[in-house]
Amino acid sequence: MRPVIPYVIAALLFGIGVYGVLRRRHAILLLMAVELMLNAVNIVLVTAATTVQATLAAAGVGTPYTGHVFALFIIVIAAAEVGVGLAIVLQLFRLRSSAAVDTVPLSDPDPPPDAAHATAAEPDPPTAEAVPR
Amino acid sequence: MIQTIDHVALLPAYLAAATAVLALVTDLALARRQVTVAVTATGAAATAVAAWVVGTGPVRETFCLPAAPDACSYVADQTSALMAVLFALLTLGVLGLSTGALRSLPTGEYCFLLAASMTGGVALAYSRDLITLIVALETLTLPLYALVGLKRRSLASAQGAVTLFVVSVVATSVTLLGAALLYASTGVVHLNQLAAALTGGVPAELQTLATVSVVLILAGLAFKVAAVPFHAWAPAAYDGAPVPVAAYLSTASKLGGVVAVLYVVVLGLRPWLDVIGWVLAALAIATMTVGNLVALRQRRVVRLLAWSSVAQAGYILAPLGVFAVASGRTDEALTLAVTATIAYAIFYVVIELAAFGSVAAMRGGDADGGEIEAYRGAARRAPLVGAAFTLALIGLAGLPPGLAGMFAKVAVIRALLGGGAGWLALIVAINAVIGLVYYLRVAALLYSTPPEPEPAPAAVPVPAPAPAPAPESTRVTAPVGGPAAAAAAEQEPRPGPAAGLAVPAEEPEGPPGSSAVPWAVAAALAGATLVAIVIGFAPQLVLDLATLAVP
Amino acid sequence: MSAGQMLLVATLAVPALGAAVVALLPRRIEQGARVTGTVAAALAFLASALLYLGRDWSPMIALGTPVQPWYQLQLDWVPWLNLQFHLGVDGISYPLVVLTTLLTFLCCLFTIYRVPEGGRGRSLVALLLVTEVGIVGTFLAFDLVLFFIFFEVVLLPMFAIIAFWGGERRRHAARKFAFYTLFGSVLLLVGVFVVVGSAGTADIVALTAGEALTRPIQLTAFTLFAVAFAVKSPLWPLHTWLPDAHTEAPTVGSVILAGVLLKMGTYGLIRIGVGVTPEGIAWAAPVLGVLAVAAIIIGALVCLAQTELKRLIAYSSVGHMGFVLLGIATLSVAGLQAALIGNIAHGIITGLLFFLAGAIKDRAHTGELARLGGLRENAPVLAGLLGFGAIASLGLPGLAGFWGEIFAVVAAFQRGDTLWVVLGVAAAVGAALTAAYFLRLLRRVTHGPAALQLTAPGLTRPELVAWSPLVLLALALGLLPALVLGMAYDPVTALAGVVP
Amino acid sequence: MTTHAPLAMLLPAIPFAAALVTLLLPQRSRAVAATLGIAGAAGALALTLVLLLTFDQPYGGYVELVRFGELAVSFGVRVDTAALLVAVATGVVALAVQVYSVSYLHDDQRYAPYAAQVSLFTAAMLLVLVAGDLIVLLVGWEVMGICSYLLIAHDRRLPAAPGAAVKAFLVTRVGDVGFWLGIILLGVGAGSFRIADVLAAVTAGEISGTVLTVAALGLLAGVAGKSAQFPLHTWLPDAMAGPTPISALIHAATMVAAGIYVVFRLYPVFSGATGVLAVLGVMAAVTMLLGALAATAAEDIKRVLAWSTVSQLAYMAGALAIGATAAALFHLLTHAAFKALLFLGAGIVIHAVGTNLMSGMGGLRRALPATFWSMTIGLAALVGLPPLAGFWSKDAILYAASGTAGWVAALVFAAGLATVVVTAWYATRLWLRTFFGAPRPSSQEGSPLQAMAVSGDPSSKPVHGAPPLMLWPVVALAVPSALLGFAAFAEAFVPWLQTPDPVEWAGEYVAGAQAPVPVLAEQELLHIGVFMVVPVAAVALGIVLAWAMWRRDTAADPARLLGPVRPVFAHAFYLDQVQHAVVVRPVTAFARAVRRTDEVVVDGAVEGTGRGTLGIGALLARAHRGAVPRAVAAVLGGALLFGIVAVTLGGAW
Repeated sequence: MRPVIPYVIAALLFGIGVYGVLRRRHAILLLMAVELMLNAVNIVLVTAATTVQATLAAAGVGTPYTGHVFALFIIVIAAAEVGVGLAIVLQLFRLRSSAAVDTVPLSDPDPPPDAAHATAAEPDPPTAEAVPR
Repeated sequence: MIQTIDHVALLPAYLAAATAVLALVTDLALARRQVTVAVTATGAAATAVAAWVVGTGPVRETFCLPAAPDACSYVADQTSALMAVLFALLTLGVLGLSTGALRSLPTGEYCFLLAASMTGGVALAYSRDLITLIVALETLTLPLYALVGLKRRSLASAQGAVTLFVVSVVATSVTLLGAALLYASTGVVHLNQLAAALTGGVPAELQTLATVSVVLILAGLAFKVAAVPFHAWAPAAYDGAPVPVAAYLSTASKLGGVVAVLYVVVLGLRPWLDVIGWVLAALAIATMTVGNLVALRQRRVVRLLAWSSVAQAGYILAPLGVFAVASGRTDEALTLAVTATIAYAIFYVVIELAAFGSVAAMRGGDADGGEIEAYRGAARRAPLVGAAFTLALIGLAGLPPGLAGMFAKVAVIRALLGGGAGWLALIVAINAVIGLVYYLRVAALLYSTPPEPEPAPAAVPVPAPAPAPAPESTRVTAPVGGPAAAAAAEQEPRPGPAAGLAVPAEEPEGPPGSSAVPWAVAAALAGATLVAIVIGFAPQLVLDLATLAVP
Repeated sequence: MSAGQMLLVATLAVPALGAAVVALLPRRIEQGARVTGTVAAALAFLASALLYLGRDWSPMIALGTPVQPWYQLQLDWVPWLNLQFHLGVDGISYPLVVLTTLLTFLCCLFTIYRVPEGGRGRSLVALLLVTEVGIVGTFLAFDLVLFFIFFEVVLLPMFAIIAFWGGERRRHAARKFAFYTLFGSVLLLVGVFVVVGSAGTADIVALTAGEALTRPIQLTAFTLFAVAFAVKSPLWPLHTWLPDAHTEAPTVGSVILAGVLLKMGTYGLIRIGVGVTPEGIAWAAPVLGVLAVAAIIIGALVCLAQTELKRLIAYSSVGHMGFVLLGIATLSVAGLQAALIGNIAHGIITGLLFFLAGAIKDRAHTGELARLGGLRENAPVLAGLLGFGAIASLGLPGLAGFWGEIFAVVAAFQRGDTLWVVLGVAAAVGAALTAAYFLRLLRRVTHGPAALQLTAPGLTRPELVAWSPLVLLALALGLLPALVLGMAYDPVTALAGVVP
Repeated sequence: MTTHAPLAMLLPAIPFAAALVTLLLPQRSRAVAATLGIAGAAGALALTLVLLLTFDQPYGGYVELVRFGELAVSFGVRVDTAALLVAVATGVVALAVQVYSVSYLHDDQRYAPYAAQVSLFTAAMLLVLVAGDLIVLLVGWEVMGICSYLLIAHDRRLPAAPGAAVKAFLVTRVGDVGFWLGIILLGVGAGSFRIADVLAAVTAGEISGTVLTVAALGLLAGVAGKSAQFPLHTWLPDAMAGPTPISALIHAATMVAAGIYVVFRLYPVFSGATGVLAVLGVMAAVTMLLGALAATAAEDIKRVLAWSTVSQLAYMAGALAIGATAAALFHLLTHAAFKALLFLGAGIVIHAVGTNLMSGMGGLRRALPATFWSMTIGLAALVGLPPLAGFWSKDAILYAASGTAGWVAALVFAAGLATVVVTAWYATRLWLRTFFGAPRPSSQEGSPLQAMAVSGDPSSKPVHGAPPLMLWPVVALAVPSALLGFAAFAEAFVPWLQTPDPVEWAGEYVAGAQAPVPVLAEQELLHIGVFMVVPVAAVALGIVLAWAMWRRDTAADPARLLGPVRPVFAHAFYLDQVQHAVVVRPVTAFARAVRRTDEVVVDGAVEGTGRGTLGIGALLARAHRGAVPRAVAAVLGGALLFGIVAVTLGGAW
């Protein structure tokens, strides 16, 4: 019989993660939400591994640990991402003294005469939403 | 019992990793820029050679499951060899382009990150199961976050890095969720086992779960290829990054995405082509169209190239769209489509490298891409680099002087019509026309009359326009190089890279302080353009490689 | 490599090398570069003319394939795309090749002495040579994919010529030309691979003979070909790029554009439309006929209301190509022959007209008919030549333009049923309208009191040298149409035999 | 039996060669151009006479020019007596005009192109006369049209000349559309363009019914255009803007007669087609009266003669309509002679007086005696006073009309008789106003007459006596105007004018083949009998009327007595304005409308797609203007969307 509860937990966790990613303005908190999503995946993997192990053990074929290994890898990936991510967010914070994700524009701002090098310290923190270009 | 590991198969991966470590150690020990770059370059070259040598040998498999010896995680066959060589050569090319930018970037970290990313790429080429594939993909992408954000004190660079990082992390989590659910529904991770499991059919109650998982994996991989709707990160990341890193993003990173999609689709989801066929077709159409349309409005060069590379990703995925049609799912049609995809990818990376190379050579130093308007008349000051850039742009548009680009598009159309997806071929054709609009705008701008040197303070890093030749007509100076150079370039092989070295002597040097094109950048650009011209004249070479490399 | 094959390659290679050499000469040698370019063009003309000698005198229609090239050169280039470097020449394509090389040679010669504003003469000569490679390649290609490649080679050099040496709105006109023509040629590409996909080969000689293509394939392929070639030889609704491109192009650009670029469309329609997809063109012939006659009538009417000299001549091309397309639409031997000689005649006469229009515009600095007038007062020879060109273009019997027009109408009548007779009558009325607007042009430009003084009204020697071959050819073709039709009779009869 | 086909082919070649050589000459060499022109005309005339004298029966010869499918076009000749006679007339008039022009245009420095164009015209006319192939006939036909266009616009000083030239060419070109269709229908029907084959096919009935009728009507349209018959006659009076010798050659003797000649040559086509001859008859009747009446009120001497030509051509058309082909051709020959004479005479008068308007002339009989006497003969021939040429030919037509059954013949006879009266009237008016009464000072001062009037001495010779080179051709032409009528008495002459029976020699002639003697439809040309009194009475009536009106006030214009009708006649029933309103203005308006739609709709669509694509691009670009959360939302949303669609639709297709 397939375990249902862990899948439900994983689904909920992933939902919360997604909600966190979409709502949170601060980069670090957004990172945490992503970690939640990754851990949800881990849960799915571990439960799936046990069910596979059960079916395979019955059939006598021995490759039981794929799921677990996959979970380990995901943990490693998450760790690496957090490491690099924090460094980048820090750099942004140092430059913009704000790590708000929604102030990072996707398309090029109106090219002020000298768009090449933004001055180091921005005198006034940018308003919540840059004037729509 | 200890699993036997075939170290010869792993040699390219070892060499790549070794390059990364060596780069770090040399920088630590000697801290001299040329040496670090030289070490990384030799490492990349060695990886390429090793991958080629291993590729020519018999198919080597290692890290196989004890129970099922054919399900192996690491397979060194012809496909992997081609992809690994491509990754290595691209890294070498980007390294060549970076000598200009390295004046203001930490060389050690830069070379290490680049080599690490190359290792990820090489590992990806050889991976045959979902875990190795995703991990290799992450190894390829992680260094890029740092590389994009490497420009100190540049807000755009930091913002680009954050954009890339956030979107990439979310996409990876989506992929991982897909992989996990797929593992949950099929119980296997190796691609060939997955194919076997799917032919057998997934138990009924898990059918929807499996379908969703497959789609989620494709969505995650589509992020890597920057396919619409997962593309929004590309323009900001490319523009913020230093030009060579943007080159790497648009070539190697995109190639990684394509390789991942190819392995998953062709090796893993072969029986379920009908399920994912339309996904690929929809992705391709959306990517082509949105990429081309938005590129029309861009005012900065690198952003334009970013959008154009989004559109080109659409063209690469287009042949895979043929799976949406029943007649496209036969073996013969599949080989046609995959060959076309690989061939287009190869043509694309070579021309894209030439394009970014030209931008790097023209802008020189560590400047960013800058406004398109700043390139007005640039081909007069630097005729050879101008000609290379025009040739690259026309190649991306797919028109004759850029024969490579044209044969790429012809191959795509041939594959689509071979598989019976005529409507998709028409969409590709229309997109080619839209594409020409912005490529031609930039190419024509290069040869138009340069602006009178108004006293604008803008530190136009491009060497100041040479003293205007005697205006022989009321119009402002005539195009010095003349578009003929571009047309002529198509006719006869370019003079050896050496000649393309510094800007030709007779071109009087601009005011002091403007840097001549460093020899490595010129060499990389000349090499890329030469390769583009050779494969333009003899596309069969690429097509043969691609046919061999069908997984 | 027989002598014939050497000539085939030479006709393509010489201009290509010429262009490369001219482009790579150091910038100091301006005049010298242009002269070398002209020498290359002359050699290309010579090679193309010699093509006629090399043909074997065996009976023209050998058994088997209806396409019987005099000799051909076949090398594998890209097997994956069924692409072979397959060149050949026969009675249909030979006159067009010689016309191309002649016009390019005259243009290069003209550019030696007069470089239009906007760029250096050497780049213009190099671009003209590259355009020549593209056009001659299209006429010589006997492989569908190769045909497409050469079809596209022409696009960028011509864009550059218009965009850099053109008139006021040259950028817009050049862009419009480039995108419209590319739209046509990408449809051609799709059509080509619809055919190659189902037939397995791209060799025109084999495709024309074989029954490899089923009817639905032929219909879809022909629709794509029809749109592509309709854009190129402007068939009425798809013609709006022509007036802008011709008006804004420099003189030599307009001559090449009107002289031979339009013929790639009609030649393609004959060689590929009729040859490879006969059922397709048979099915679409009435629609093609109606649009052709619409082109004749509307072209003539628009010219009647035109106010600018070069734009009027450009629109006259729409009318004349209407006659050629009507000839093709009848799908009879007489119709196809009328189309072929109509092509050559239009190339020569409109080439001459654009040379003259350019000369007038250079001297009077305006093309507006309202401000021109009384040309024969102060530039009698130029006025005389413009009169000759206009009269030849309105299809005066005895000059080259007449044969194409009347035998297109004859072919329409020969088809017999009411639609074609009505089309024939409408075309004849169109010919009368053509006479109306050309005479109105002459009255506005040459007759009447001298409106404005011209700079250097006299004709310079190079101008006369560049134009005299065209005048002589217009007269010679008028008196002896067999010059073109003699060699075209057998291949056209064979080709018309293929049509169901 | 020697056939001179190659020689006949040479006939058009001589003047053509002269034309080409003169064109290549630099403009200044007047003498060489003149001699070449005269030599060309003389050569052609000599060759025609040789051919005529050595002629024994019709022959033809063909050289294939080009083959379109199974239809071949061959440069061929088909010579018979009729062709040669008209060729003689053309040669004579051309020679006279070349000689006359030398002195008439003595002050024109562009004489070389003028002479070349006249030679080219002569070549084209001869080509039409001897052409054995319909397409070659069309070549000659249209080259004549373009020569008339070039020559009308020759005179730089006249502002109206270019407009008249364009009008002349376009009106004939409209007619030629019908001509094209006629020729094509016949050619396609007969499977060959050779006249012999076409006529054989028509008589054998291969082409019949509606096709033949439409073809005949088409040819008729072309003939109406070229021979200035109603409704396409409006261009001839305006063509008088050209130099007078040109009016004499082209617009009196040869080109306008070519239409009649073509009907004569292709007569089986017209007789075979039902109802076409009736149409021709009606057209002729209308044109006769229209031309004559318009001539009565014309003020310019050349316009009077132009309208007279229109009405005389209508006579010939009428004759053809009732089957009297010989009479028509006979009248064509006599008309060529006396109308050329009148025009050249008018040229001398204008040269002397300095104006075209008759109001500026008067009392010139003493000033220009030779011109006066020759023009008197001309006018008398025009009117049809016995024993001059005009009387015999016009009488033949009227007699034939009276003799033939059918309403068409009756209509032609009635119109003919009425026209005789009106012709007599305006001819006498012209005669009296030009040569009699007191010399009236012309409006332009400085004219020689001015001098004469001022000095009050009518006898003092005006400065401009008629120069010999202009006088001799006029006098020479007076001879045939007077004596050509008697040729009708020579029994050898009449068969020459007959149309050879088409069936007899339908087959072409290979040199040396024995050709059967053609059976002639017996048309006797001449009759002496009581009927001759009727036309003579009509002439007398016309002359007396005109003389009476003139005598009341010798200085004023007898036309003033026409009262309210005068302006109508002067504007030729306002047909010119009608044609402008009905044809010219609507076409130009339609052209402007088509141009606007073409630029706004078709071009608009193209530019619109361009702008539309840019617009969509801008829209999408704005959508990407958000911040990073929007990108993340796109990734997750995209994955969700694809998942839902995949699950719901599944691998449906």
